[in-house]
Amino acid sequence: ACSSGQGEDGGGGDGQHDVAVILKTVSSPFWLQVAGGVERAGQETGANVTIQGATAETEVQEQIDLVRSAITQQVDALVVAPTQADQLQPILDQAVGQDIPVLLVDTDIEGWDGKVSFVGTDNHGVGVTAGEFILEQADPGQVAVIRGVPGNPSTDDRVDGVLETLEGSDFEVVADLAANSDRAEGRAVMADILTANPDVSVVFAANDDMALGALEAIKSAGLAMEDIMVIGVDGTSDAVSSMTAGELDASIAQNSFDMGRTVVEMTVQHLDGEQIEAQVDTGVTVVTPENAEEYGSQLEDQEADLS
Amino acid sequence: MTVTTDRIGAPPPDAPGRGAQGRSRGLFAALTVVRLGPVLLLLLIVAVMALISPVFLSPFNLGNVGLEASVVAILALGQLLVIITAGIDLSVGSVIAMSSIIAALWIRDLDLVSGWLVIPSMVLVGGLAGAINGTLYVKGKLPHPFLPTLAMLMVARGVALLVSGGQPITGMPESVNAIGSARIGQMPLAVLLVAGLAVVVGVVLRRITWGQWIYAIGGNREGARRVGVPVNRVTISVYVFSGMCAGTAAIVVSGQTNSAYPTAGNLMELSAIAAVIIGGASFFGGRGTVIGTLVGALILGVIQNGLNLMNVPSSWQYVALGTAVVIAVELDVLRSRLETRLRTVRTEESES
Amino acid sequence: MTVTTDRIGAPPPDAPGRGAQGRSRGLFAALTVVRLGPVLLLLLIVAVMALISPVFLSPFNLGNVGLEASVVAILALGQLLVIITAGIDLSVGSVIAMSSIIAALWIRDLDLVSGWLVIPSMVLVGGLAGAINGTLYVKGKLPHPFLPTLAMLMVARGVALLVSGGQPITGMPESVNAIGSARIGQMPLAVLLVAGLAVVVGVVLRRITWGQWIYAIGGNREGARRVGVPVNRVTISVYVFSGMCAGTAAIVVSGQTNSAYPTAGNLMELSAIAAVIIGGASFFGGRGTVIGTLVGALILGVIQNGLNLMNVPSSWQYVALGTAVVIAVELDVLRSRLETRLRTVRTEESES
Amino acid sequence: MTAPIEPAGAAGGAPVLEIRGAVKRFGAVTALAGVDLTVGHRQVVGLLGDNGAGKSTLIKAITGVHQLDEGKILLDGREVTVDAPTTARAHGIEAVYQDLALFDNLDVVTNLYLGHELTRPRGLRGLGWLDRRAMQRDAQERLEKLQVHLPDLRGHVGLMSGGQRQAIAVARACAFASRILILDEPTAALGVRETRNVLDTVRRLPEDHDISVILISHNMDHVVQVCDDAVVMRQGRVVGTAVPSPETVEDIVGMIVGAKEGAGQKGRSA
Amino acid sequence: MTAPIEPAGAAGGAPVLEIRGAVKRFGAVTALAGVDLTVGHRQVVGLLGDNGAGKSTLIKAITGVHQLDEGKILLDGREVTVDAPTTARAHGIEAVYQDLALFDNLDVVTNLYLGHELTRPRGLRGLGWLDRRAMQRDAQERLEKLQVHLPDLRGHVGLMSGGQRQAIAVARACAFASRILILDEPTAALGVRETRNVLDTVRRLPEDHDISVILISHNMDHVVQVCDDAVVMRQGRVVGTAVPSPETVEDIVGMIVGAKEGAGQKGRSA
Ligand SMILES: Nc1ncnc2c1ncn2[C@@H]1O[C@H](COP(=O)(O)OP(=O)(O)OP(=O)(O)O)[C@@H](O)[C@H]1O
Ligand SMILES: Nc1ncnc2c1ncn2[C@@H]1O[C@H](COP(=O)(O)OP(=O)(O)OP(=O)(O)O)[C@@H](O)[C@H]1O
Ligand SMILES: [Mg+2]
Ligand SMILES: [Mg+2]
Repeated sequence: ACSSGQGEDGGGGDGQHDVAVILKTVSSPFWLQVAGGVERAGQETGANVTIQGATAETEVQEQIDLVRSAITQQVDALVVAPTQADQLQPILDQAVGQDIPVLLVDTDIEGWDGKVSFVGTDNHGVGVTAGEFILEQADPGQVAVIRGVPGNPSTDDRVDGVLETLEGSDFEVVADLAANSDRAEGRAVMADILTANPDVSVVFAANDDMALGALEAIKSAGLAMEDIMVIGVDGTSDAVSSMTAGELDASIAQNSFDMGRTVVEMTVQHLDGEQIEAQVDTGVTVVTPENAEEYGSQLEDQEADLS
Repeated sequence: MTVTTDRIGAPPPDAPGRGAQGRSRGLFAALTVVRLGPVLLLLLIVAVMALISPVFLSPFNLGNVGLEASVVAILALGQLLVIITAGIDLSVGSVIAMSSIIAALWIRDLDLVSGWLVIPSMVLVGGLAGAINGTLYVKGKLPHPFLPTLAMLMVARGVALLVSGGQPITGMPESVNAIGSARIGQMPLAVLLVAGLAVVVGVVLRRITWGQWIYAIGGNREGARRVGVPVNRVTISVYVFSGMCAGTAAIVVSGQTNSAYPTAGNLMELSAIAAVIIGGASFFGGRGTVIGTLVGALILGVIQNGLNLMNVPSSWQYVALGTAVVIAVELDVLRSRLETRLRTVRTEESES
Repeated sequence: MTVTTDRIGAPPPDAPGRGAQGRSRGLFAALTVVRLGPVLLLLLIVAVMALISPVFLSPFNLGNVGLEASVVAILALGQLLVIITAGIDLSVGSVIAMSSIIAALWIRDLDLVSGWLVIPSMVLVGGLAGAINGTLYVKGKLPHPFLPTLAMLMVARGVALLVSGGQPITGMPESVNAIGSARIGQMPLAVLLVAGLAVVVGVVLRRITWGQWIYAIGGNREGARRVGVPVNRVTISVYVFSGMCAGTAAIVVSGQTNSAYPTAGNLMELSAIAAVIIGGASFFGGRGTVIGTLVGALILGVIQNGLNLMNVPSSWQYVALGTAVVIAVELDVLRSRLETRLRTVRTEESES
Repeated sequence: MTAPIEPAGAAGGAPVLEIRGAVKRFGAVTALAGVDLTVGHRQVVGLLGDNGAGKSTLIKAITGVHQLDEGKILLDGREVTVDAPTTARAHGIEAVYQDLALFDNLDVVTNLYLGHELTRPRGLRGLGWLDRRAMQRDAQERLEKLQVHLPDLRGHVGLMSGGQRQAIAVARACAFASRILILDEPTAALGVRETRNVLDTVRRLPEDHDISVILISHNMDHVVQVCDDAVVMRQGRVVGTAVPSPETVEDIVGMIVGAKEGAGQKGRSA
Repeated sequence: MTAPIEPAGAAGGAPVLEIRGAVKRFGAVTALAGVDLTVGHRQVVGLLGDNGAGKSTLIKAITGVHQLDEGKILLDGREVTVDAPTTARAHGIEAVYQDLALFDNLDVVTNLYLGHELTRPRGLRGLGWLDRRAMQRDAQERLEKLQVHLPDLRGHVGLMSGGQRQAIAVARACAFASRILILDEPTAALGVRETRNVLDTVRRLPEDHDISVILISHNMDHVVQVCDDAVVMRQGRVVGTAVPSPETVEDIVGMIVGAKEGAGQKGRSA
């Protein structure tokens, strides 16, 4: 695939590769990290990278439209983080049909062989990691889990991973509620959980925002931070500072920066005719108060500035 | 003196004023252009987009625009009828999810060979949801359809999540996929579907008694009751129709994605309502046209597509889309004022 | 024969009917209870919740309910004024995000010691957004406030994302956190804030000329213009006030989460509007009360809290919340019919 | 309520419409406190009374807009339940309401035919194709009879003058009544000539189309000109009846304002 | 428009209000095609004409509801621009509109005082505390003068009878006019007694409160009873003036319906 030459964004003419990166959204810390990695790789490889995302993680239709307009612009390659795996497949098939190679990042479309490669960690694995962390670090007791937007596969998979890992253990899941990935709702839901189950000792939230909200609820209920273990996901800088302050107990980070960087590097390699792997697991990092400072310092310069 | 329809001071319809013939003809032309109404607005926006992005006018991209606007357009056509009766239907977005999921499950679990049955099923489920909306509002004597349709927004989403277990259902019959993605030449099938639906709605509104009743109810609900319009039945019917449109939109969405998923259609109700209002309908009922509604949906689609083509980042997209909507409607306000002005001037001309 | 206010056939206000004294007294009592109106409804729902969940009535949980309902209640009080003028303000949810982010940034970047300045800043930014809404609608002569406020919904969210770079800003001044989470006894400060705001809105609506004008505009906009009400100014003022309420809600949200984040307030406008409508206001304007609105917000809060206490899974929550809203409003419809019925019966009694 | 009230308007032909003991309460207001009324075949009955006497409420009960709390409605001697305007219309009753019930967003022709649309094929009600041309033609004729100036039959009624609006409402009711025509102050906003035409029409209708008319009016001249019988209400009750003529006008006015009370007179209650 | 039109209503005192060459077009409809009108000090001028003649449009131009396309408005000989109802009110002009402009969702007292609220402290307009008690007392008095029966002063106006509503609108305008009172068919829905009271009020107002009155009416009796001068409009033009008296009624009606044309007569145009 080569550029059509009619694009006005000047990519094709000077022999650069036009790579369109379409993330789920670019309005949350996690995706900004991915975007940071993408940008870095863009600078390093000299590819002409555009980053876009839907207005929210649930807007499948918007993402489809974005892919479609990338096809219209005849980009050289597409990197997509599918909001809903199966829903993106038809439009991605169209891209492949137009000889535009597609690489997936963060979320795989299982069983789809149109893709060149998939780079990421599966969210279920994140949940399993969190579950194992709980089994290791916490004293058996009552567990509460807080989901994201109901029906959002990423956050649901994380929670399911936790629930499966804890099954049959001494931990009893007493509350399983959704807080729409929102910090204030995380607080409200946690407040209600504490009322109904005052003995809850472990809280898993499907992202850091909700975990931080839950912390506020615990604080304002007058409970001691040490008595309740709170775990989030994503390893955002807010989560890191909270851990440094001794509040949050852990955040499972998906190495988002690496994800973004790796996928673009591989895309460029592919466009240059090199052989690349069909799947790369960028792994997870369990961030805890012990390694928080170190992890946090590398975050600083990784984030994209898209405005 | 028993003249009934003498237009006071107006010229005989055939003679365009006697005095300043030339100027009058210019006026006439200007008036004709201005009277294109919302279409004029759309042409303007398209022109701007074409200037900004060279690929915009490529047939393939125009097909894209049509495809992207089609879901909103279908919903908006249903919403139009509802809004003409001074109502609102907030549930359409969730109903897309519910009807596609239920139909998909039904087809899958019954292992029906004839997959096209999924099409009427979606429409049917949508219509059922609409019937519940309408009945709750009318028979339940709720003060405003906001309440039952907001409740349906929640319930339908809940049902979609429940029956699907939160999981998407992948694999749609060929027929559905064709509606969602196939093109005849560069013309997407979905656009033809919208066109067909628009013609039906247009005919009902303009040529059939039922449609006239819809306008009458929006203009004066109590009055309609007094002259014997079956107000309750007509009101329920528009919600049923809006639900059926949501079911139809579900077909397109499922076809575009080859699947049914429980978060489909999220917030689509806002776009649909916006399209109808941008198209000149009034929330207070009694006003609104099919052409306006289609233009409203296309304006949203064209702006969105243009922003995507220009790779505008999503936070800027919010700002740009919001601003563009206001500018577009503001232009239409100016246009219609100009129309009144031109008409008055023309009357004046022809009098002197 | 120049009696002006003789209530035809009505009893003198002091004597509760002469005939069947006992029955009449019973009627009187029933009427008094039924007239509690929306409050009666709330009491009913609270009773049901208390039966289902033993912890529901604990003071701490009631504090939670208050805290959770407070954001919606604040938005709803602003929305109430807008809806009384037959308008709508869709932007409040996004304005929460924009005003909290801008204020937080301003305070952080100017490195101001006196952190409490963030409080007026948020209110100010919210008021500004409202002023833009109102001015666009009134001066821009847009056909309906749906359009400018929908545009603001998008623009404010975009601005929040842009200026924050998508990142939350953690760490709020003590004063803000106090408003969001502190309690006096079990009574959250935020609830007191709501109470204060409610009193202000109530006084304005019932006791001040300006408030009467708001009702007048909703009842008959053109009529209000004719009798010399400054319609434009009053209309703009309600949007400014609604924006300021969004700014105030931003304080509570920021205090609750000790942060400002660009996705805050998402979809809150729907809850706020729902609270107002559940509380008996009319989308067609001219009707609505503060008590009703507070009850509306509390009904939503209580149901949500109850579902959480019972650990109802989220898909069921959608279904349950939707159903509960319809049942609640349906009950109110029945209640108000009963009220009319009782009053008629009482008139009848007193005549015989 | 025990005072003897003579049946009003018993003269002129068999009764087409009878109301017996009609009571209607709106919360604390009793708009009708036991009204009896009889309208004979081909009769024009004037319904008179002060503002707030209950005239409009009574006719709204007849047309099914309101439901009576107590009392009966008899058509041709048979008791009927008029629970909705459609029922009344099915019985051949049409009305011009005081608040007109026009559709401001629709044009004149549509307003005239709403609920009685001419369609092709004729039978189909809601689903038929509108036969606009036929309606337009017919509308033109009817309006010419009333001699109303309308700027444009396709103009929206919302922009018309007060009299133009009223004329449209009157033309509409006159066109479709087949048994009873009810006119609630039909000439209040009409000009001199239009009023004359409407009164002419009312006078001719009973003979020409075999229908009865109830006319509410505050104008004694009009009542004397067209009514066979006058029924006077006050505060929800019938306080008297009279055959209107230049001689009885004085008496009737007396009954209306309460200075003098007629046949079924009764003191003020409450 | 070149036909000689004599200034109407030039009698009785110095002119308070003069309209010169008023033209108002609504799209293709010309509602006013060059109207001149003069209202003298303490004069009651009757504005007559067929339905759709342009009467309401003319008075709406005076009260600032509509803006004239051409023509001038002079108050006490000085040209003024009345670009909004507030301006007219500031000049002491109050009106009862044909469509009343009441607030159905508000009670009687509020309707009476809207835009003229009594507040404490008095000066503050929008921000003052409503002095409900004072308004209630005052309202009671005013309504008693018109002798209207209202079921409850705290009842919503939307539920009142047609005549009750009109009486409220009339009471309102009469209370606040300080220079010119405009009444557009103020007695159309009123009962016999209420009409008498309104006409009495109109007759007394000029002397008692030093104001002028424009009265639109289709009722010749009323015009003869209270008007000093009558101006007849037809199709957007003034077609004649006359001093109304039992003798001239015939002529005036002739001008209205077009059978006979008066002073400033002119053939039908286009
Ligand atoms: N829907 C309603 N709710 C409450 N009160 C009502 C309602 N309709 C009418 N009323 C009251 O009932 C009484 C009778 O009203 P109605 O309209 O029948 O009078 P009317 O005789 O037609 O008077 P008018 O000559 O002024 O038209 C009035 O006092 C009126 O305020
Ligand atoms: N806003 C408007 N838009 C268009 N046409 C209008 C408008 N207002 C009035 N007209 C037209 O202007 C003409 C004059 O109307 P106007 O209301 O002044 O009549 P009028 O003399 O008051 O009649 P009536 O005695 O019936 O009240 C009518 O033909 C009417 O249809
Ligand atoms: Mg009446
Ligand atoms: Mg008029």
